[in-house]
Amino acid sequence: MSEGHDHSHLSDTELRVRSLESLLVEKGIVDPAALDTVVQTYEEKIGPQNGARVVARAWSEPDFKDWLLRDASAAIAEMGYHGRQGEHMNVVENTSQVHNLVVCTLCSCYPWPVLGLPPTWYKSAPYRSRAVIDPRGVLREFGTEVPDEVSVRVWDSTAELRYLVLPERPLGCEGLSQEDLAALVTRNSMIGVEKVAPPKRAGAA
Amino acid sequence: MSEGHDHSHLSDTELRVRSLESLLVEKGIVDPAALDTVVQTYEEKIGPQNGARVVARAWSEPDFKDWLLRDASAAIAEMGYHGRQGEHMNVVENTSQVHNLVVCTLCSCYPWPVLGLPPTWYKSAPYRSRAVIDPRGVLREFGTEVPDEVSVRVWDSTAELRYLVLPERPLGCEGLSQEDLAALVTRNSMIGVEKVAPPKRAGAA
Amino acid sequence: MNGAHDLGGMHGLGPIEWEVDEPVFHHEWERRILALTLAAGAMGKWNIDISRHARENQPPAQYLANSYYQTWLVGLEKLLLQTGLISAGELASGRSAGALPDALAARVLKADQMAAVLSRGDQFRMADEVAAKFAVGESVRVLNNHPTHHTRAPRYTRGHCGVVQRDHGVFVFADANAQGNKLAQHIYSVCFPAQELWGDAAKANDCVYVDLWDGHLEAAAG
Amino acid sequence: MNGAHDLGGMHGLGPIEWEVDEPVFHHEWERRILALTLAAGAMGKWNIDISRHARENQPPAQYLANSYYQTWLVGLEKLLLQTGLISAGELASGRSAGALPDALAARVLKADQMAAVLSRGDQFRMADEVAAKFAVGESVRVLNNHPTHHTRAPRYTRGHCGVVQRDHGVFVFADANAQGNKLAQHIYSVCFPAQELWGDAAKANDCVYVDLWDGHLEAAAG
Repeated sequence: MSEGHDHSHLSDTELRVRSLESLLVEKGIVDPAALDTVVQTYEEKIGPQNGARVVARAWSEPDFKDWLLRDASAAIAEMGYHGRQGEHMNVVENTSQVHNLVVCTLCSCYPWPVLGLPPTWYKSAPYRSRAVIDPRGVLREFGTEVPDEVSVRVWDSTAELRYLVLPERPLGCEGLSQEDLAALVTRNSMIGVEKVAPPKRAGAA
Repeated sequence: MSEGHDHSHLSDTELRVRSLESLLVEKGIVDPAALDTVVQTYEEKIGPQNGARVVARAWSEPDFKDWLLRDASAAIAEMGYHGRQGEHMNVVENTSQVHNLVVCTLCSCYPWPVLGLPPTWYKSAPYRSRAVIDPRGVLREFGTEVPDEVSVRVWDSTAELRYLVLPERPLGCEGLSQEDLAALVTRNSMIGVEKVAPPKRAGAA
Repeated sequence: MNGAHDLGGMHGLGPIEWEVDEPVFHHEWERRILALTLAAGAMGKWNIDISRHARENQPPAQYLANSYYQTWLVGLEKLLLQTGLISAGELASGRSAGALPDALAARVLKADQMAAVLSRGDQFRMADEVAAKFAVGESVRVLNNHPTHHTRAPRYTRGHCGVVQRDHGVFVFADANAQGNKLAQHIYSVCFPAQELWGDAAKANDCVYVDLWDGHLEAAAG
Repeated sequence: MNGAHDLGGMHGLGPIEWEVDEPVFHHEWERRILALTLAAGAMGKWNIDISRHARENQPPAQYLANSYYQTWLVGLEKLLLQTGLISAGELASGRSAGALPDALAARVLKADQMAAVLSRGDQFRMADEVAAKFAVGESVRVLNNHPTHHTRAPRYTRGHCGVVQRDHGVFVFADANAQGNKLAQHIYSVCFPAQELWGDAAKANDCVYVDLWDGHLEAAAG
């Protein structure tokens, strides 16, 4: 397929969506202000910064971490993160012996309240097909090398349970505030395709 | 996809094929007369009439039928049918207890010397996907009802063995010549998606 | 259904194309279809499993060629038509041929209600007291069924054995929910050794955890 | 490879569209690509399994959208490029950038040779004396392997048990042949009860026969 074809296909889609929206508004099935609320919620309010704060707190407070691993939904809700596509949360912990990776092979389930909407690659056929059969190959594509002696655990989100990876706390974080720690935590590390890099030292190249 | 898109796609294909043919001829990789030989062979010379003659003979000559079921390649070659995509033949017999159906789920293998080139439906994803998991549903789509007590045997042509179904000889064929019998035998009956219908009696509506 | 959506273990789909600093949306229409889907879903005419099935039940070539949000569009159009919220004529023209009945109009979410609904989420747990069919530590086999309807047991698990690692409690059974039937069943996190699923080429210490319902499982010899 | 070509057991592909009195070809270009494929194949630069792999190893959305002969075209272009018979520039321009070396030119089939080649066919049996690993009547299990290369063990048979119904003798092993390695192995017709493959929804007296090589099988408990 040529680029040209792809573009015309996309703009067909655009026209279909516009036409559908104007029909649903005219017919009164949707309220335009409610549509804006949805977009604002997921574009501006909810994103991986939420999950990063959960991780930073778990790194800092052993009791919170215990709670998080035992009853993730409650521990996360206590921080104010809850709602659609995060009703039933599970947190899985990376250690020196275990590396966790999250996928949804059947659609693209993802923990919205803590990570926001999923990135395109997470929803793509290449990731969904290979994460379960070749997780180490997938990790390598993200630049993450997992040693042979470390177990890779893949979590396929087939039900209404949603998974968040608690990455390993990197070295060199002594004395960092939870806010500083949260700034180190990437979305990809909470899906499990990468590790959290140590903080850059002031003055280092 | 609109009809228009589909047509332009097909004519892209046409242009690609023409361009490839003129390149291969110019470069001397193919001989134009040899190309015509291929087309004539499969469009004019080889077709299901070959298989029909094999079936009619098996219905008429018990010794030939025994040979055919024991060593199909040799028995069929003796009738002058052999060559590409029919090097290693197997004939499977329909009886009152067994109904056979042939498919190639992985590509579209088919016994060319006895049936010619496969029809489009045989090569299509709907047939290839369903013949092994829902053979009775497939048969029903061809108007063929197989009673519950009859076993359906599906032959998936995964190797270089090629399958021909020997359909049941219908009632009312007494006194018919092999040529008349062959005229009753359809391509579809030798794939196994239908049965051979009895001859229409002279004077019947 | 054994559809193109059931991607686990498929080959040939190419490299993972990740983008640095990817925006939340790439096109305005993506914002709109997300919002339309959540807003129309609030009418309560379908549940999440009916909606998943509407998306996955596309011709496979189309499913694989569509982007994620294109599939949402296909799904939403289908659901609106199936439930009679809109007619084929309305979809084709983009113009309303008649107002919504009052009973339905009353269910339309306003902006503040929408915020509350998103923040509350849905409820998939069921209060029913249902005995667990399997215990943590027990070996189970995924039933080798190939239903044409929606199922959340991926094809790559069928017939394979794993160990129940956790009992998540009682939830609505997705496979039946997609057909409008509410059945209460336990969901288990089942751990499958990678070699059990994929053969000796997989690494001995890797595994795949899949959330499966009672209806997907049978006891296996330990 | 677990590709889109491995269609056995997939759902959602629609009704079977059969045509009364279907012509052998629907378009002139179908005649041409059939003839070009057979003629170019006669150069001996690839075997049938390499050629099957070239066809099946397409992006799945493309494989499913293409017609049979469109897939032949994709396959032939790929094989001609891979083997260096033509260059990418030649393919793009449709013009030859240089004559064929004499050694190759000598292999080009003339019309009368072509007729003989079609009528003779190919030889897939091998003369090697190889002991059969399995006997007729023996229970076998298809290895649960998921190679990324060409394989003729369909995914729906993997891990399943059947009975050897016939030993077809010694043939070249397709999975290795697709990689240019000639291994001699027995092929068996293995009978799988439909319920073993598809579960209880299948009929108890139906079965599927699949031709499999020694390299696909292991002994199973009877």
